[in-house]
Parts: sequence; structure tokens; C-alpha cells
Amino acid sequence: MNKVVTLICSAALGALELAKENDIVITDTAVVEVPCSGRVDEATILRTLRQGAQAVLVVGCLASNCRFSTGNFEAHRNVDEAKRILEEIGLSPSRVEMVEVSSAQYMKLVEAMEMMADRAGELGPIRLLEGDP
Amino acid sequence: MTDCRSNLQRVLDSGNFAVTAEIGPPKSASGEAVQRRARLLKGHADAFNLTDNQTATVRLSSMASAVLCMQEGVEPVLQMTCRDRNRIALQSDLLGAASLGIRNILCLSGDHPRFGNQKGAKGVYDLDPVQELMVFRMMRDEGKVWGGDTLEQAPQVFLGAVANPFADPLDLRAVRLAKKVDAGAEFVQTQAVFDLDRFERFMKQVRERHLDERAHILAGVIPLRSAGAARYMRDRVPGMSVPDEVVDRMSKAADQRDEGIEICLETIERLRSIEGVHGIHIMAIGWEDIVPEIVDRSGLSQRP
Amino acid sequence: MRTVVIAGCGTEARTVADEVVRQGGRAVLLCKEPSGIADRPNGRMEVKASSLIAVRGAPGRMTAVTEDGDVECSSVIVADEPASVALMPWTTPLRSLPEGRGPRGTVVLDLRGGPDRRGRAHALEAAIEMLADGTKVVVLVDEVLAYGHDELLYRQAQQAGALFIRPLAVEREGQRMDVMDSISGAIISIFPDMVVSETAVNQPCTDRGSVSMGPLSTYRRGVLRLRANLLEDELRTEARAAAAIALRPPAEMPRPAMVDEGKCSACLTCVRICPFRAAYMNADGKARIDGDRCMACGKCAAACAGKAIALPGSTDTDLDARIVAAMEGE
Amino acid sequence: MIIAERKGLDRIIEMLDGRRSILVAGCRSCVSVCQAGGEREVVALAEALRLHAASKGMDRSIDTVTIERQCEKEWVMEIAPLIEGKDAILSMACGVGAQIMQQAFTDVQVFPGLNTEGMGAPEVQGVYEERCGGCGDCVLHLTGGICPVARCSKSLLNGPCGGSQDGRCEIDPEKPCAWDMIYRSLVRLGRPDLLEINIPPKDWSHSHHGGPRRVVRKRAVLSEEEVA
Repeated sequence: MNKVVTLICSAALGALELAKENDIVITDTAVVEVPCSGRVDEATILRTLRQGAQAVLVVGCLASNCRFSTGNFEAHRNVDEAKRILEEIGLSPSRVEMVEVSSAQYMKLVEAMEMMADRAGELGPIRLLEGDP
Repeated sequence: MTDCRSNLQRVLDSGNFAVTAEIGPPKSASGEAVQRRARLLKGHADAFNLTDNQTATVRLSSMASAVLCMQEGVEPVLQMTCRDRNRIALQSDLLGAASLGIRNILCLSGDHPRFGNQKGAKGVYDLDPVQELMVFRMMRDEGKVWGGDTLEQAPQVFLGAVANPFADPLDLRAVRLAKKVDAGAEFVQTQAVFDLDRFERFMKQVRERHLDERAHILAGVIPLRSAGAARYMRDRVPGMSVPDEVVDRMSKAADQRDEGIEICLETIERLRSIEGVHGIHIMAIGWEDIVPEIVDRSGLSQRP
Repeated sequence: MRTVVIAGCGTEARTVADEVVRQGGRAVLLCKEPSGIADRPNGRMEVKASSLIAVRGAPGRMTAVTEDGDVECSSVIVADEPASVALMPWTTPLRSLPEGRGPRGTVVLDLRGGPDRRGRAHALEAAIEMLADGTKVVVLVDEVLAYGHDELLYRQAQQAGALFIRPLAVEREGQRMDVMDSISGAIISIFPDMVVSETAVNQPCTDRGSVSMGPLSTYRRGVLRLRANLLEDELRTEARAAAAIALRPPAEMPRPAMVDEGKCSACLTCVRICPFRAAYMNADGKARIDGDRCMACGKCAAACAGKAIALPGSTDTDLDARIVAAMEGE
Repeated sequence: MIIAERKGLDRIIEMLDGRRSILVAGCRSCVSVCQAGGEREVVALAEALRLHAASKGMDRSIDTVTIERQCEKEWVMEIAPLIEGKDAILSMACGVGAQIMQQAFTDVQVFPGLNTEGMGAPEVQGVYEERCGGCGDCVLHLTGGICPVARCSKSLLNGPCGGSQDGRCEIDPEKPCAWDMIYRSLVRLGRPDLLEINIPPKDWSHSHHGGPRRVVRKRAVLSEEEVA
């Protein structure tokens, strides 16, 4: 079971392909493509955590050149909202993070994924009722 | 009818330059502090304001403090804010004050509860100060409470209001004072004057509306104790205009306390020369014992 | 053969029309006074004496609605003088501000509602030069959004004597302009010799289209915009680019977001946030997404307060399924 | 519209302590528009509560529904089947909706998920400001269309007070002074004369101070026969 889920917008997906071309192996993180980071709302992030993810990384384009011009601003607001909710229900907000990459910055993306994997390791799974290991 | 006018009214109506000051009631059930200050200040001013839970902070009530002052032979000015009482309590307290011999009544809105130590309090604000004056004048002149019921005996009171020439918008300040005078204000105590140019512009508008002929205007002054006090007043007290020159003078002064008194005396000197100013109101809350010195050194110690 | 409708009469329109024909397309030129433009003998260029009212459809199958009838085409190029519906009809566009030699007397620089940072800096530099010449300059601003370099410009302009006003209201009577200052409420009467304003509202697209949506692009897919008063060689390159983009085969259409009118509370959030102006309110006060404009980014689906908007292929259930599958996958 | 704001989740969790089966009920009317209790908020809140329950190993079921208008009995009765087996209803409507819900389902406790903050409008998207004080005796014609009861911190009818500076209220620089706005509006409307008249004491009996109000629209009240 993957510990980290990365919700990545289709433009930033290019950075992932570039990472693979530079034969970087990405371990125990599940990648899910979304049309734009702006599509990710706080409920989606919370549902992902409830499906068993220990950390969620939202990947959007750089601030000025989002293909849809303002998608990443919406994403930032939703990620902040999710962090606030986690704090209010007693879970660590650092389980959720957002990073902005251009399709060339594959190292920045890989580092972010590794950071989230470390956090997932530290924080451990959320004690889940069903199928709790 | 005996001369039921107050000493302050007598002084003002006879054309003398009046002096009033302020005593801040303590946060205590003991009136001793009020009486001590009253004894200290007796004879140095024509009447003394007893603030009504200033900055929305719970203190010995203004009414009780007024009675304590009268026991020391000192004439009080009772302050009645619209924040703490609805129109029933305001009218009943007016009757109570009159029954106790209190003559001078100051109507004001009162600092918002957010400033004081009861931030969760529900401000009443049933009436606003203009309406408070209308109600009190009706009780005095028509012997009726608001709504028409007649009183066996009408309260004989000298009605006062406050004005802040330094709040915005400037053009509205004289208009609002006109409303208060129309509503029944006979004397007016203004916010502390530091910015004399703006005060003179305000007084010009007051004279244009002949308000100085219909009400006695007393200009407020505050002696500054330190540069810190000056900065605090300039930056933190809403509706207060303290020019930078005053703050600079205070910070450069060798003895800030003397410089503060010096500035106060100079201000009083200028205020006495402004047409339409019929007196000064010294607000030295927490520094009441400086009032005698200020009154003496400004040549106002011979009270009529 | 693809048809491109070109709106405008100026040299820009004619240049790009020729370019479309040269690149193998058919041009329909909408121009009110078609003097001096002959139809091309081979029928590849047609001139219609009417003007463009609206555009419908998506790239590849568009309809240009003109004053006398519709024209089927694959894309539209707007090349007429930018509709500078200025605040005051007789204002001078910022771009054509004379370098330094403003008129003697008073100039009002009206910077409210735009221009973007670049335009604002250009206006302030011109103001400083005019002030040096002894011209009196009054600058009307919404709010002074200035940081770094611009801040210096504002201070320089102020020190040079420019009067900055944040007006609450501006009324014009003949030559007199009454500006009500929002701080003091005072009414300041000015008798300007020239009023300079820039109607280019803060568009995310730079003059040459949006950096992310492609050159010459506008909010409307399939509609390109050619800037006015370009220099000779600039015009040729832009015209060539415009014709090439216009004649390019349209990309496949993304499936637009759909609104469930039963759930829509008409809260206008989608209308406000859609980067492509695709969301609007229909006649019965419910939101609707214009399929031709929607780029399927899903922002409105995430933001909708009543969860009334779904993006086919990326609905909540779709995302859930993908998340679960991905987690169990690798 | 009515403006409301979600209570802190920690407060909500505290309120729902010990409850096993919860229905979170949103409303499509005002609280959707002010982004407090619409379906999106309901879904997000339910997810948060489920995640919290999961993280604490609580055995709790959370269902959601969003009602067209929670202040209408008929609309509220539509969700009666969902109430079966529930031991708590978390209403994400304004205070009115929560009370109609409790009136409709008397045997299941209704908990308020939102704090209602009065009647107002968005200043910009996401920022909602009180506009109307509901005093039952409107004076907007005297104050240039700006309500002194709701927007002046002291509800002065003959303002401004001595604390107004740079158009700001003395208690909070973020809050504009209502009377400063009234002054500008009346100047703009060419009615500065209205600033000179003394508005007499207000008859507060039309407001809540006269007791809870009851508005009867005669034309709409059905007769016995029609209802029977």
C-alpha cells in the first residue's frame, strides 16, 4: 500500500516523465493525474487520507504560467483549508503540502515527493478503523 | 424659586472665563480617593467632571462620586453615557441626581465596551447623546418624561455636551455641535486641544453658526506628563490630534514634566484669545494634583 | 479550405487578410468602409461591408455573427482599432502619450481600473517629464499598488509636483472635471487641457496574447487579436503569426463542465473565478458553462458551494476511483 | 442574505461527543452563498468528522444531505427517511434552519454547526459584512442608504461620535465609520440638509426589543376551509 498520494496536474506531469527519463525511481508514492491542481478541493484531500494515505502532495504549475492561468491559486486555498481542518481535528497539518513546478523542474518535484515520504514515515498511519494494520 | 442654577452656570452666564477639571473615580468601593482629590482641588475650578466608567472600564459610579464631591463642598458635573443605561434608567437617574442637588449634567455616547475591561458587555445605546439632550430638556422645561407623562417636580439641570473638533470629517463637527445645541446643550466641553490651527478652523465654523452665542464652549486641555504619553495619545487614542511638533518638543525637553505643563499653559493662553471660547476644561486624569498649578500659572486662580 | 473572418478596416486587417490568403486560407473581411480594397479575383478574399457582433461555436466550427448575416468559419481575427471606449470620449490613449512635450497647462492622468503595471510605470514616467516642462499633472488612481521600482516612480512623480487623488466620483461638465476625493470628501474642480487614460484593463493576457494560452490569444478560443498601430515589420510578423494560428487545425475539444441546475444556489462563485469567462448565469438565474469556452480545468467543480458542477472524467467518484487504484497499484 | 460561519471543528466534535450516528444537514439557500453550510461545506465537514472518528478509533457513522431551504417545514420533512436511526443531526443552516429542523424531528437532538452573524452581503467574494440590523423601522431614507443601526458600532442615529478618524471606526481600523459613509453619501445625493436635522429617540418596539416579531401577510393566509 502506498503511503503518499501525489495529486498532480497534467502540465506538471511532464516533470515526472522527465524524472523517469533521468532514471529516477519513485517509490511508495501513488500518482494521480488531475486536469488542474485547481480541481483538488479540501474534501478530496481528506478523502484521500481516509482511504489510507499518510500524506498528500498537491502539485501545480508555477504561479504565473499555469495553463489555466489561475488554477494553482485555487489549489493553494484548498490545501490551506485542508491543513486548517486537520489541525482542528487533532491531526498534523504537515501531512498535506503543495508544491509548484514547471514541467522542467523534475528535481524539485522528486525532492518534494521524498519529503512527503519522510513525513509519512515520521507521522505514521492515521489509526484507521477498517483494515488498520 | 431659589437660584437653582449651578455655580458653573452662574460663572458662565455672568461672562466670566470658566475653569472645569476632571476627577477619575477609582476602581474601588471606597470613595475616599474621590474625596481626597475633591479636597485638594476645591476652589481651583468652578466644577469637576466625574467620568462615567471611562474607556468602558468598571469604576465607582459617576453619581456616587458626585455626591462624595458635594459632601466636600465641591460642585460636580455628572457624566451620563448612553452606553450603560436605556432611556428609563437615564431619566430616572436624572431625577435622582436632581434630588441629590446635582445640577451639571454632561451627555455623551461613552467609549465602546471593546475599549474596557468588559469587552463582552452589550452596549445599550438606546438613545444617542443628541436624543439624550432632547429627553433631558423636555423633562426640565416641560416637566414631562419622554412620551408625555408629567412629573410632579421637574429637574433643574444645566445640560452639557462634548464635541471633538479633531475627529473626521471636519465639516461635520460643527454641524453635529449645532444639532446638540438645538437639542438643548447649554455648555460644551471639547476634546483636548493640541492642534490649535484645526481648533481655530472649528471655532470659525462654530461662530458662523452663532453656536457660541447659544452655548458656552469650554476648550479641553490635557497636560502631558512625558513624551511617551504624547506619542500614546497621538497614535493610540482615536479622535485625538497631537501634532508632531508637540511630540518632538516633549522628547527633546530636559524635564518632560515641566515641558508638558509649559505646552499646556501656552495652549490655554492661545485658547483664551479665541473668540467664542468661554472657558477651559482641564483633563488631568491620574495627575489631578497638577491642576492647581496650571490654574494658578495661567492666571485663572481667582474663581468668581 | 479553412475560412478566417477578419474584423477591421485598418492596414492590420488588410495585411492579415492577405496573409491568410497567401497561406492557403479564405479570408472574409468585415469592414464598414471597404474603399480601396478589391475582392481577390480567385474568390479567396471577400469583403463584407458590415461589422462583427458576436462569435459562436468552438475553433474549427465557428459562426461570426455580423450585422447582415452569419459567416461560417474556423476562426476569427479581431484587427480593428481596440474598442477604446474610454472613460471620456475625448481622452488620449496612454500609448500615444507625446514623449515629454505635454501641452502647457493641466493634464489629467486617469489610471483608474488599469492599466497594468507596465502601463502605470509608462504613465508616471511621462508625468515626470511633463512636470519638468512646467505642465501641471493630476493623477487619478484606484489604489496605489506599488512596490520596488514603481514605488520610487510614485515618489518621484509626487516630488516633481504631481497631485495624486483617489477619487470617489468623477463628474464632467463641459470643460470642467469635478473629482470627489475619497479621503476628505472635498470636490476638486479641474480644467484639464488633456485627459490621458488607458482602457486596457488588467488582462492576464499581455498585448500579444497570454503566455500560457498562446500568442495573440484572447479569452475566446478561436478568436485572435491583432494589436493596433504596430510598426511596419512588427505588423508583418504578427499578421503572419495570426494567419498561421488561425489556419491551424483545431485541437480536440475537452469535455466541458456541466451544471446541475437543481443544486445551483446562483452564488456566482463560478462566474467570478472562471479564467476563461465560460461560466455565466442563464435566463432563469442558474449557472451555465459555455461549452465553447470551457477548457475543462475543473476549478469551478472544486469551488462550487453547492457541488452543482461536475467535470466529466474528473468527478469526485472518478477521482476517488483513481486514488484507490493508484494506491493499490505500484 | 443571512451570513453565517462554521463553528470550529473542535467545538463541533465536543458537542457531538458520544453520538454514534450523525446526519450532517446543509442548506442550499443563504449559507450556500456565504460558503458556510452548502453541500461543499457539508461534504468537507463530513469527511473531516469521519477522518477524526477513524483517527480515534470511534465507531461512528456520518451521513450527509443538503436541503433546498432548511427554514421551510415541507423541505425539511423531505429528509424524514434519513433521520431513522440517527442519534444526532448537525444542522449546517443558519439558526433558523436548525430550529425548524428540531421542530420537525422532536426526538433527535439537533446541534448548530454554524454561528449566525446577521443579515449582510459579500464585500468581495469570501468577505461578508453585516448590513441590516433588523430594527423593524427603517431609516435608510434619512441616512443616504447606509444603516446606522447595523453599521455604526454604537448604532448612533445622530452620529458620528468623537472617535471617527480617517473614515474609520474608533473600535477597529478595519471597520469603516458608518456616519462617515452616510456623510459622503448624502453629499453625493445632494441632501446634506438631512445631516442637520435631529432624529428623535427611536421606537425600538418594532425591533426584537418589542418581543419576537410576527409578520402576517393577509393575502397569503389560507382560510380554514382551504386548509382542511
